[in-house]
Amino acid sequence: QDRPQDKKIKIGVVFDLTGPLAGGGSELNYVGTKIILDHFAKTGVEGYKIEAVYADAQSKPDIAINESVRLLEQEKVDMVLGFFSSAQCVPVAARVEQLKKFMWMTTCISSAVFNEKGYKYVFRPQASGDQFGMMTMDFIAQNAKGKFGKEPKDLRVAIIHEDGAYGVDVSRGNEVGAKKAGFNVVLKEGYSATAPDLSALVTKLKRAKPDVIFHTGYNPDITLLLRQAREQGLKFGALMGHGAGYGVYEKLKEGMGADATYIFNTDPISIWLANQKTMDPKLPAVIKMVGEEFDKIKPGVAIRSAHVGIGASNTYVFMADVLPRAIKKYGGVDPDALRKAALDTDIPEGGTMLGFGVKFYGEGTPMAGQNERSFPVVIQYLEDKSHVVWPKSQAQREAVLPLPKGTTYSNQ
Amino acid sequence: MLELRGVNAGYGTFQALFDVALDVKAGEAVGVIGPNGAGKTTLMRVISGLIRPSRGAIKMEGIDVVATPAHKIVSLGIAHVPENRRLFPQLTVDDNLKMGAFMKEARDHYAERLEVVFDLFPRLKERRHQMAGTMSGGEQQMCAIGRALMSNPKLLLLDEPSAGLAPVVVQQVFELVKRIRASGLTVLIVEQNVQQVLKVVDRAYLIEAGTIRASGTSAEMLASDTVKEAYLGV
Amino acid sequence: MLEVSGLVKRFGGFTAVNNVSFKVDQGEILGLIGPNGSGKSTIFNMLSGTLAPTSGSILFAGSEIAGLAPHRIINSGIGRTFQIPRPFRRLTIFENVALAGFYGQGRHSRVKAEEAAERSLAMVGLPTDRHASVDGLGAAGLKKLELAKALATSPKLLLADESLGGLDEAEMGQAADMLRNIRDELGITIIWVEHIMGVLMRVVDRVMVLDHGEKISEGLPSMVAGDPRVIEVYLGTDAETTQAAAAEARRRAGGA
Amino acid sequence: MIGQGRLAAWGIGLAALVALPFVYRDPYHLHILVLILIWSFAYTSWSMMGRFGLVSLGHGGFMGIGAYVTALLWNHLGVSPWIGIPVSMVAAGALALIVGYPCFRFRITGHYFVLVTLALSGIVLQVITATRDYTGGSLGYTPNRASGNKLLALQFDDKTTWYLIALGVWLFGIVVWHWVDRSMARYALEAISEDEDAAAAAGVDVTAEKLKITLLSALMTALAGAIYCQYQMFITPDTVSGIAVSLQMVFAAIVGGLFVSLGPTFGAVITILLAETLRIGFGTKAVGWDNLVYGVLLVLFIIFLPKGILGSVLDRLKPQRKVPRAHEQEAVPVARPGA
Amino acid sequence: MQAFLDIFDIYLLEAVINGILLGGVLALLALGLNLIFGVIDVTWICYAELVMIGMYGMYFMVQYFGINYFIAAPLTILLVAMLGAALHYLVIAPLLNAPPINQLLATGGVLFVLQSFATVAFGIDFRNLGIRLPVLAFGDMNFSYARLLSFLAALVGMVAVYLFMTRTFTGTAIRAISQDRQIMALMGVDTKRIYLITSAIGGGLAGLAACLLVLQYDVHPFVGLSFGPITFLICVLGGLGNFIGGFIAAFVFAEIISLGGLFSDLEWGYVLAFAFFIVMMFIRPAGLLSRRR
Ligand SMILES: Nc1ncnc2c1ncn2[C@@H]1O[C@H](COP(=O)(O)OP(=O)(O)OP(=O)(O)O)[C@@H](O)[C@H]1O
Ligand SMILES: Nc1ncnc2c1ncn2[C@@H]1O[C@H](COP(=O)(O)OP(=O)(O)OP(=O)(O)O)[C@@H](O)[C@H]1O
Ligand SMILES: [Mg+2]
Ligand SMILES: [Mg+2]
Repeated sequence: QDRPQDKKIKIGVVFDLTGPLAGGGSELNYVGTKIILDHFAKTGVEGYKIEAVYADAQSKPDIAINESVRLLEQEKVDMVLGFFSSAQCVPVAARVEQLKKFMWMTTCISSAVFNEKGYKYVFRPQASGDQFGMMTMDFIAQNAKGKFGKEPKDLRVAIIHEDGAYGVDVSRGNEVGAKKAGFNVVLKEGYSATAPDLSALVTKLKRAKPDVIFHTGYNPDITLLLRQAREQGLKFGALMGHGAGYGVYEKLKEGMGADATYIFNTDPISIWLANQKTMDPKLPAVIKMVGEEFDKIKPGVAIRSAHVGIGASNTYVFMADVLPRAIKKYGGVDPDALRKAALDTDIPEGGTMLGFGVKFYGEGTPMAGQNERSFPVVIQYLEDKSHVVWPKSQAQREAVLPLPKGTTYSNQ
Repeated sequence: MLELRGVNAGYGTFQALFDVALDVKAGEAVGVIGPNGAGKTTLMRVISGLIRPSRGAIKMEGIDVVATPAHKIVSLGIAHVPENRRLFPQLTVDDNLKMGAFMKEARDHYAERLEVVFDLFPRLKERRHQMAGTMSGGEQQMCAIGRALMSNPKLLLLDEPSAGLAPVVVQQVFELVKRIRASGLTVLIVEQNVQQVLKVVDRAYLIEAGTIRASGTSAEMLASDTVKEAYLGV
Repeated sequence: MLEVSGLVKRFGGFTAVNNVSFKVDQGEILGLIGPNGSGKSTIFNMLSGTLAPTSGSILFAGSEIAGLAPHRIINSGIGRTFQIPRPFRRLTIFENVALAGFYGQGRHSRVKAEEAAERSLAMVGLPTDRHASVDGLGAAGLKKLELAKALATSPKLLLADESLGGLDEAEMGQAADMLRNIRDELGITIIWVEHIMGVLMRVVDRVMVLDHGEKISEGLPSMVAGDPRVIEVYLGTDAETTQAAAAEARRRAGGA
Repeated sequence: MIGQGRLAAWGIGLAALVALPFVYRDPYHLHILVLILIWSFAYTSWSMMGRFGLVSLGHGGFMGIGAYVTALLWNHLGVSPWIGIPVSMVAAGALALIVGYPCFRFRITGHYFVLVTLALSGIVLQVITATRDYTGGSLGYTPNRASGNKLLALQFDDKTTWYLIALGVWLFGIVVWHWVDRSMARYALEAISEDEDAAAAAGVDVTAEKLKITLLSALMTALAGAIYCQYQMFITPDTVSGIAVSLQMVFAAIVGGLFVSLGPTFGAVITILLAETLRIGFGTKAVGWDNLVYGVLLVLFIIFLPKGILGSVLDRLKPQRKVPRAHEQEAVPVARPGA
Repeated sequence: MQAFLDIFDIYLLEAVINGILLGGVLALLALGLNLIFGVIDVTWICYAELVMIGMYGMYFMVQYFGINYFIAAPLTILLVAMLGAALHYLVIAPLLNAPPINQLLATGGVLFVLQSFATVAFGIDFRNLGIRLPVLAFGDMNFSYARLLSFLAALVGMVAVYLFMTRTFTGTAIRAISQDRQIMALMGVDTKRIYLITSAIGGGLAGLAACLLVLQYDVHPFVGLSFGPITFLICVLGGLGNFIGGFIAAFVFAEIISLGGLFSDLEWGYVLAFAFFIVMMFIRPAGLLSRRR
């Protein structure tokens, strides 16, 4: 019924703006996504107007389902985009696929979203959680000898995680990685991110005496755990975080002060840290624009969280690459055109703001819809800045490992 | 001492008292008798401020009771022993008595008053740490009267103090009423036990369907045909 | 029909009922009197199962009922009223009684229950109108309702706790007559707790007196009324009027 | 007795409800309707015992068991929901009996009952979370999509089918409500809620009567949980179990009106529509305001319409009847827990 | 066997002591609720949300306005006390004659209101006071001052409230008011005043809890949910209105959570604690300290 002159694509965007996940990073993703969508709304894409309809999932999966259904069926959006929590993506993706609508996930890193599901209309440019987990293990494995002076089998590692889709997935990657590296896993345990007290977990960690702790959590569980760890005198050699709560340095700093230094975090690289040389030449300007807009919305933030960039970059890939192709090559914005355009995506390594490339696993593969070229990086917080320390190709400086003597948690 | 003029009162839309006028002079014992549901309890409640008259005047020693907030009426010297005792069942006897001495003027004399009450009811002293709700009816009645006496009142309102009590205790209660008034206290007492109550009061009012039907000295009342036919069922 | 032996009830360290034994015969009205707190209501509570005895045995119609759940006791043929009326205010008068008729007779038949309700209401003189609300009842009405509920359970033994408290003298007379009618017409055995001696003595066949949880006297009304111990702890100066009432009752019974 | 007029009204209303999805096909609105019907049934199930003063905060637990047991049986053992649902109901019923029996036997009432049942739903929530290897923990759980017979798997893509199923279940709830309302058991339960001793003295087996209604209520709530799971094809501990869900039931039932059959349904309509409209109305522009308004409205409803919206409205329509207030009763009962 | 014996190490002792310290936190929380819920029999289901508001109060005063902690604390207590009084005046007072369940629901509505008010006013960010108290170390065991402080505050608060409730006339009136409100006027008691005093004290205790909790926990709009239910259970487990019982119950609960969490997943600690609560309700319905019937 749309007449040609007002051709437009209506995009439903769902993030958590209230509830625990909002502070865990969802809201920052939303900000990044919105900056990009607003940017494209000014110009339109290939003659199509861009109209975004935003919804708040309130950190609850059932609301996420309801809102997605409402956007698709009531607001008649052409596709849905966004989603932070894997707990929401799992059911929503199933719904969307059932309705044969198109879905572009910016975050939701759990591999459970795709694993053997055989989706056709659901795509995720983001790295999956187990990749995060394996990445940190790989990093430690490469440094066990050099930095810890230990054979891998003597290196004691503890894996703890919040028990949501995200934490479970990452910890699974941790486990696989640990096995591969031959580490001695002294503790593996999940907990609910809303647990009011974690002192029992800290005691267990103390008993296990790990050299390295691999932790996946949101907030406030991270600050709670680390505060109780300090109070109970937990000592270790390194703390490896995996995105989410660890990606929000502001909060770590606020909760732990100087102790936030030396913490590692695994995430897609922050777009402001990525190696701009390999990128498409258009991108540095976009990165700058996102940074400026972000500072307008949230003035005075010391380290711009990687979450902003995740939302921005992954949305940008869709708007700048997939959507134009769908319109030009496949003649519109219906789910099938979008799907074909997405499957055609072929951005080389280093080609996105996040430093990785984009190419989706095709139909018939176990992870159909997942980006096969994405990877996270390991960063370390030093002097209130984040520095990429792994993988070698992206590294900006040498990691400080293990924790220097005299710092609060140091076991030296 | 106490003076009611043209008092109307009720519950919601239901009117229970119609133009009641009543006087109690200092040192007197006055009875109020009447059948079930006549409005006797309502009368007591109106005096002690538990419910407010819709019309009419109530004066205690010249002070306007109607204009006094309910919780200040005790300070005027009016203590009310409510129907069915209404103790605090889960407080001890001691604490119930303490509540009776809540208002400022009484707190200062708490210890003395406690002595007086325990003298009057030695049983209460024995049971001072028992929960009031677990005591028997008679014990509870003692506690209720004791509680009222804690505020050192000038006028004591007793609503059916003998209800449900053993004969000896009933006699004791009436003895008590005599002793209380001998100690200079003024008493207004509602009773079903007409024969008995008329023995201890100086005057009495007969109330029926919310209006005063008759009044007079005890002797007059006992002799009155109205009382006999309307109330004693003789 | 009821045989109680060695009944004891303790609350914490306090003994409310101490080693009480008695018998009640079929068709008898037994008066149970005693000072406040002497344990009368507590005995009722044990007989009706509301409280479990600390020790002792209660044989009713040949079977032991001590410690049984209250509904089982009610179903086996004991009905009771409460000292302070406990109506169900969210039900109508009729429903109050029909409920007792339905569950109390142990047969669970709705038709029978409604019949029983009508019968009982008529017996105590309350309206059998199905929509009348309990709120309309005064003190006397509530006492009658208690009685009607107890009757609707088709008891063989009725425990009436202070049915007269709060009634005026005219109503007391009616209530006493009613209890006697219940015994005479329905053949229901009654234990009656009451403090109003003038009325009680006129109706009961036998009296038992409790003090401090112990039985201190038992026998014919006139005998008990003359017992110095009873006079001391319970009757006081009422002894004369009580004796007079008892004597009068005996004269009437003899004359009849 | 239902009068002729009432009967006719019910008939017409029902016919209209059945016909609705065939004339009005907006899928989102149907989705909301299905949710309303399922929750209405859950709230009605709660009100079954709630109206008798048995305020349970454990129904989140029963609902969670209904949903999770059904889904777990299907995923792990391949048991069809047609068998899984009854099994889950039995499980919930058994739990209700295990907790209910001592509660009623030992006279746990009022606040105590509320909190014991609150602990119960806390337990169910934590157990679901703690057995994360099977239940997916707080991540939530998805029943496997059926590859074969959809009917056998009780999975339908069609909203109309679900609407009709939900309607049927809801209607079943209303019928059971009326059945209880007109039974002698209602008298007994009303009596028990006022005075247990007096009820026992009227011959009522207090423990048994309370157990029966609790069992019924738990069974129905478990059914609601299972149906919810089959419809949404996704459950998390927080949406079908736990204290929050229990509170949600209590809220809606009371806001709608506990003492009329359609009260809980009305409560579901009001609360769900209110939450939806407020959320959509405020959108992402005024984050958090929707719940703020929702909360304020709830408080106002409860203060000014204590018998629930529907209850109060029906009351206005009926001639005035004096409402007794507990505190006006002259006798002050000694409330000793367990005494 | 050896594995079993390994459990009895210094870490077990640490867990036990941590349980005691967590107990201090819970006891502190339960104190005010016990007054409101246990004594005057009014249900504030939003009690933990009052604590949450108090925590925000502390946060803003200390972080934003740079007020000294020890000056901010009394101000916060006052603030929450006023909030408690307002809650009573606006929500509870109109419902005093309604069934208790309606109070529960209305304050449940307030719970929503407070949560979303915090979301709207303070945002969804997790806030942290940033005060890092020193740690007390005994060899391999460490204890936080923040928790020791809560423990002490709970102890002192409990004794103070107990004495107030039993020794003073006002305290006795507070205990009496839930049993027969109508006749309080006959005692010369202004019921409105007693309710306001009690609500203010209850609120003030919530404020006190807030001042100490904010040292240990991040504040966010949903922080109340982690503590609300458990606080209610503690009040009941200790015996409603029994302050000493509530104090002890908090420790029992905390130990179960702490030790349960040490032996298995953290959730099992809670499962155990809840199950223990239910069982205790059957064995000792009137609270831990009640004498057996
Ligand atoms: N709280 C109340 N609400 C409504 N009506 C009431 C209330 N209390 C009493 N009434 C009504 O007011 C009238 C007078 O009652 P009141 O209690 O004063 O009588 P009474 O003379 O004390 O009777 P009794 O001898 O039974 O104690 C009665 O008809 C009664 O039904
Ligand atoms: N649940 C209880 N806990 C403790 N003591 C109790 C309990 N119930 C009753 N008592 C005590 O047991 C004694 C007997 O009480 P009971 O009610 O049987 O007396 P009663 O003979 O019926 O008195 P009344 O004539 O006043 O009704 C009283 O001293 C009472 O305080
Ligand atoms: Mg009266
Ligand atoms: Mg008695």
